[in-house]
Amino acid sequence: DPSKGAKFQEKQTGTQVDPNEEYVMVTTAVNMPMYVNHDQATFKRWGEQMGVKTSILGTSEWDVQQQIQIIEQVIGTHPTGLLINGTDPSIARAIDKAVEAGIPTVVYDSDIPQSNRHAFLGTDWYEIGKLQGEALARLLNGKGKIAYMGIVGMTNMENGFRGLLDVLANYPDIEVVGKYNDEANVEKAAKITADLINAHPDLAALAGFDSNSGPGIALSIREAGKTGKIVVTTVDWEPEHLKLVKEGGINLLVGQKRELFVWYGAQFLFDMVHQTNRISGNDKSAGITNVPFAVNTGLFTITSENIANFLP
Amino acid sequence: MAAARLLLSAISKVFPGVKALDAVSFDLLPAEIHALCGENGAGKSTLMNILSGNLQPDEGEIFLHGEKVVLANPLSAQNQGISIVHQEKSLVGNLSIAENIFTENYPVKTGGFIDFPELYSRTQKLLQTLNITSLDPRTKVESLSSTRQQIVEIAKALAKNPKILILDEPTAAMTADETETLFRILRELRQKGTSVIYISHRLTEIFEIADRLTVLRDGKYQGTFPVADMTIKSIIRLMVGRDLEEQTYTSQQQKNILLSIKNLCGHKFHNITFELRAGEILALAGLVGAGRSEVARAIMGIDPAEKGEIWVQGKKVIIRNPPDAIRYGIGYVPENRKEQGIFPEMTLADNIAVTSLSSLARKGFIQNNQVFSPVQKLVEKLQIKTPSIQQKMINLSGGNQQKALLGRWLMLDPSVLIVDEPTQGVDVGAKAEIYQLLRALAAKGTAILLISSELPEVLALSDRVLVLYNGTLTGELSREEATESEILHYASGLARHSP
Amino acid sequence: MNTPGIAKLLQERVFTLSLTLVILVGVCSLIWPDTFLTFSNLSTLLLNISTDSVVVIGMMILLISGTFDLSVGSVYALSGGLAAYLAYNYGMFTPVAILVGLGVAVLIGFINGLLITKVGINPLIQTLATLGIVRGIFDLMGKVATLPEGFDALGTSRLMGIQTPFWVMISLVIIFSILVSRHVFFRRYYYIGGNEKAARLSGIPVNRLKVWGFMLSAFLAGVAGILFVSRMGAVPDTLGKGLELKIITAAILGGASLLGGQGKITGAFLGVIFIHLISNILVFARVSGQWTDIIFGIILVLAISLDIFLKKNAEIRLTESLRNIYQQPKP
Amino acid sequence: MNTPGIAKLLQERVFTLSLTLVILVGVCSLIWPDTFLTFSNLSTLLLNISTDSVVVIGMMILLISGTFDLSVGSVYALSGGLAAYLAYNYGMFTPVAILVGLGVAVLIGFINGLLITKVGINPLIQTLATLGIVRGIFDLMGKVATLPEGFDALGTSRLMGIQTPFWVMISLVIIFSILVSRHVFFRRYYYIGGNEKAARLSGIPVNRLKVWGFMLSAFLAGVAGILFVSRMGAVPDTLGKGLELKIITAAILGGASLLGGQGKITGAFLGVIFIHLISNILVFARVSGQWTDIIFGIILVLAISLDIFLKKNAEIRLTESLRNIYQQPKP
Ligand SMILES: Nc1ncnc2c1ncn2[C@@H]1O[C@H](COP(=O)(O)OP(=O)(O)OP(=O)(O)O)[C@@H](O)[C@H]1O
Ligand SMILES: Nc1ncnc2c1ncn2[C@@H]1O[C@H](COP(=O)(O)OP(=O)(O)OP(=O)(O)O)[C@@H](O)[C@H]1O
Ligand SMILES: [Mg+2]
Ligand SMILES: [Mg+2]
Repeated sequence: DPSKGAKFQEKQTGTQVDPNEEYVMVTTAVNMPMYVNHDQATFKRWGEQMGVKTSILGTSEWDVQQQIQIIEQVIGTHPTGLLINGTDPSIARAIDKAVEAGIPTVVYDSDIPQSNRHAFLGTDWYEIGKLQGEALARLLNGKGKIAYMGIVGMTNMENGFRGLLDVLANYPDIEVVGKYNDEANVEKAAKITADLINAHPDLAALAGFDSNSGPGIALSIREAGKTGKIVVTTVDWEPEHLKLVKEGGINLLVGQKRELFVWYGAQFLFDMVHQTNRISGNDKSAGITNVPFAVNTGLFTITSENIANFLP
Repeated sequence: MAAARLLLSAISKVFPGVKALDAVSFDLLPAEIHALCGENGAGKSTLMNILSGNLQPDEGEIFLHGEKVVLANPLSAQNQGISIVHQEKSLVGNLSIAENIFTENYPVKTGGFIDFPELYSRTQKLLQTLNITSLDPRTKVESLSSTRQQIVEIAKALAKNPKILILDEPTAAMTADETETLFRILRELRQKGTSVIYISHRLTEIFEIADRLTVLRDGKYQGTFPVADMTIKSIIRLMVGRDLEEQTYTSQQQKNILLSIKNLCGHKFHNITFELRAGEILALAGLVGAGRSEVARAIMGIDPAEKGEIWVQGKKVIIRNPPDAIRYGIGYVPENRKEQGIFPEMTLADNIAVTSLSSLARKGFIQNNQVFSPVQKLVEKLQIKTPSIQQKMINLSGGNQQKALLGRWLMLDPSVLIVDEPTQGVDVGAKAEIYQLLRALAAKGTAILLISSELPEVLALSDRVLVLYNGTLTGELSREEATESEILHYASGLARHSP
Repeated sequence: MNTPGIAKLLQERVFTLSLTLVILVGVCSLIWPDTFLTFSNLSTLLLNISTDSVVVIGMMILLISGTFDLSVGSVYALSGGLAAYLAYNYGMFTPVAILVGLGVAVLIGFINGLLITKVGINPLIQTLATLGIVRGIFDLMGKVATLPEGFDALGTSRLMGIQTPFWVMISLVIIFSILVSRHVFFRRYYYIGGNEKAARLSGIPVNRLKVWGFMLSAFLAGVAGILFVSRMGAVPDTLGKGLELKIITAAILGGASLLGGQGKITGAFLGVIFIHLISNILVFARVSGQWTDIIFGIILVLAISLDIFLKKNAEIRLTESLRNIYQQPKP
Repeated sequence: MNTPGIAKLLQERVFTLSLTLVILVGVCSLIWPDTFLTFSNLSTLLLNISTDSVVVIGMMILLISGTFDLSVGSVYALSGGLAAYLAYNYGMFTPVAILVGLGVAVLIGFINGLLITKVGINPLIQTLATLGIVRGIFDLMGKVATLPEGFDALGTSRLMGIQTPFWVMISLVIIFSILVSRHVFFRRYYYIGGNEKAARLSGIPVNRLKVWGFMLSAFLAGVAGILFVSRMGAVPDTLGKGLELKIITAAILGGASLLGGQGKITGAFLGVIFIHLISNILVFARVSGQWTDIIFGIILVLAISLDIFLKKNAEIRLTESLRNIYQQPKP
């Protein structure tokens, strides 16, 4: 029965926890280290601390259609709450189905504004691009040839690209030679970088937008003996990225505070279920969601100056 | 009598729906050529497949030199000195002649590298013994004619220096010349002590080459006899269980011209001109490779002609592809059954119905029973031996497959039928039936263009004979004029002569 | 005794696969008695397979004729994306936008077919190139996040509690399984796959039929893409990525062969169900993300081995029972 | 006149592909005289094709024998990842770690081969399942960001200014193109691919050779994976994803056929070069973003059409010159 998922209506305010409460994270590309080491690790840690069950569902490929199907299928199994990775605007309908079924549903990472999700926590990819653009302009003193790469065609990435280009548009001496699709593949990123270095011996900088862009870019720059001569900015802060910053292969990393949006996202679900903060006598019938509507967890940058704090 | 080199005792083999062999025994002496006879589907190939390790018998035992052996796979049969030329082609087109012949026993240098010079010189020698000197051992097999390919198959078997050599219809695609060479080699082998099992539907060959013969009928052993004690008639009686009727010839030729070819030129033929009348059986004779099949392919629009005209029933037509030809009422039974003819994994019914799907269908839809009843009738009429019309084509014996191909066109009833080597691999009984069928078709008014390398067949069937040499017509003979020597004379490209 | 009958049945992939599916569903409904075999779960599952099932029909026909199409995923995306784009950005009347989307799909199929049959480009290379080209065009096109109402209805309206895509799928599967098994036009694809040369000599217009096959496959991919887009009310960026391999796998599971000449539409449909059912079960079993692929792969191999085992056994039993029949003394 | 000689040559994929490549390089070095035909561009191009070229050798052998392996990308990842993992986390002596990595690859190939030949699972399904399973295992394994020194050297040391992976590739390509064209063991794969039934009847141990083929293919994928990891100095998570399709495409470009019996190692190598060269040129031509895929696809189709055109022309000329020879009066 659908009301089972809507326990939060009957539950008394307080922290009395039922160990059978199950919180489910539905994502995609489930094996991506960034997701495993930050999102999934945090989610599990949260579950253990709260004494509730956590499950993680998703395919290993980046497959939005499959994510939609998993959301639709998991609704029928009546989880206590759903924590959904906002991979693509088109998952909105599936989210709405979950909300309709009375399941507290929180979106993390990227927002799905068209949906009726209860809450969103995450960052704005446009900002990620802007931060990289500003750093590049600074490091290049406003002039030089730049190329950038990521997963071409993906909404997140395209937003990031836009942020980058909007900043660079202010610097007439910066020439953007192209946008490249590395398909989140190191070999591809390395190949593109090598070709770029040969086609443009005066290439000044590269910007990367997926986890694998940075390592691939750094590899080819190193092999061309141009480490330090070409400026590299990119995203994520896996051990590999940190090592490269330390060695000088990468100048700047833009990081998301993934731990924060997952932890608090899960906590939001919990708080909805347990009515931790009640606004009215009956929030449900008053049409009130008693957690924040949207939270921007913010970004941070890693450079050679603060790298020491991130290394073990 | 010497002790048997090989003894098969009470071998049985069942396939789904068919008892292919029923307690068959067989013995082979050293240095003899032993013919194996039987109708299509009698179980000859099955028996040889068991002997060459390709199939396992359900019952029965095999003794070599008096010792019981188990031939678990082709390799173990080879190791026992048994080597076979299968009825089905077993060559790889993309490899050279030399590599096809020596696949299992390449001459190698240290480290397993192929000694190509040695490979080619061995091949050259082997081909020489087979009277073929014009072929480069490096030639890819796919560029050879089917006759030449057959010779390569035989060379492949000989290359292993077998003690027992099995030839399953080696001459089906051969003409007199090659057959003669083959027989010479077989005699030499016999001299050297090799035993040969020889399967052929050309019974005259058996009298020419074999010492003894064994007959199978419906998978059952009918006896073994010295050839000297037998006649063609007596063999047929054993094979078929009755005597065959003598066939008589009457021309059914009518006046009206159904097909007229004018100055047709193609890749391998030039200025071909002839007319084909209703009810006529016109033979296109010639040596293998003369380009007869090419002419047929051009008429069918498979490889459209470069120049020339085709007239059907008095109208000039352009034929770009086989559907065009079929629309104009022309049908074609191709020469290479396995490659161009059958759909091996489909049922017999499907194989027969293929040309007449649209006419069998009602509003485009086809019910099985719509197909089954006419097919069933045809299968009975053609006496195709099969447990069911839903049997897979590949499981039919070669001769029965050939009958099914003819049946495919009988269903459609075209006004012109081109048959290219229509009795390849067909047994005497069935051959007679096919002749009867072709004559009956002619009697109905169908015009038949017969391409055949078997001169007796040409002489038995045709009202008129055209002879092709190297792509050009060199002679036209009426039924009365046509004799084997006359046809051969034109076919070898000699100038016209007055008899 | 009826052994030969059952044994013969067991040789049919469609039958063994159904058997395997029934066993799977049976076991699962014992494990999750409250949630698995419910209307809700089954209807969701059927809704989820609807797009794949539509695409697999065309692929099966191509596979029967001995070829395949790697560009279905891109065509699926472009058709759906384009129709939505036209309806949204240019306010084009929904049916027209859909027709344009489908027309483009058919055109792509036509180009594929033409280059493969007339120029003679290898189908793998050709359809792979098309995959890239069409995906590139899709990526260039602006994405749509809201659809006009009429468009929406196509994917979201319900009949007897189940959404339209399911009904479209079920109709197409039934129609095409009848057509492919009974209609002359489609029967010819079996001949082409069985022996292309012989088919040509028997008067079957092989090239023309192949071109039609590619057009049909692209058309059905387009239909599926439009259905999915209208169901989601938005166009995902990665729409249809990787679809080709999933579809070909389903078809081969369902009895097709890369060599051609084999397979049935119902088999392909069961293949799709099989793949989706396993992932559905993995959701129920809460197999955690990282284990999904491993467990899926193992189940796949086990299921196919079971299938082969059933078949082989059937063959042996069939031969044996026939042998017994023969060995009975005849009257 | 030498027309038949040239015409015959033009029928060889290896020759036409080389010709196409030479034309491409020639044109490009005219357009970008300063940057294109430089040591730096060529040597990095060759370095970047090294892993693909090693993998394609095994795939080509499988394709010649009439089958293929979709799991190479995962095996590539697992081999490289495992060797690095063992060397880093357990301080295993580098050569031993590498041997273990390769051993696991060979084992996977063995299992693939066994299930395909003995149980009779369709190679597409089996190797797709393996792809998933092996990828899953790779993903479960911890990733390594730093390699021990010796391990590093394998991929980064240089000889005559070019890094080791290039030399490994070039040696393997030469060795295997000699082996495949001259060695008894490998020549038999052509026979199997050309006519499997006949190969069996000729006593060629078809199954055993196929199993060896899968083992070899997995082994070479492992070698390539280890080379890349040591070159990179780390194990990226998407290592080898999508590799299988790229490799099969390269092999088919290089003259292989999914039906088997055709192809040469040099052809496969040229196929890999071709694919990488085109993307190299696209970067020089400043084709970027979504256009890359589109232009790449179009060039692919054009190049293959050119190749087919050259071949057909050659056939016609061949036939004509033969006819002339025949029509000369014989002495
Ligand atoms: N693999 C098989 N499966 C089922 N039936 C088979 C199989 N092989 C042969 N048969 C059947 O066994 C019988 C004997 O076939 P076989 O090929 O031995 O005949 P044959 O004497 O060689 O005939 P032909 O002269 O036409 O070559 C035939 O009825 C055939 O249909
Ligand atoms: N690999 C091949 N591809 C296409 N056609 C082939 C191939 N091999 C043989 N052929 C054709 O098949 C025909 C059979 O060869 P053959 O030498 O018997 O010529 P033919 O003129 O048809 O002979 P026949 O006079 O016996 O009909 C040849 O004409 C040849 O062109
Ligand atoms: Mg036979
Ligand atoms: Mg001929």
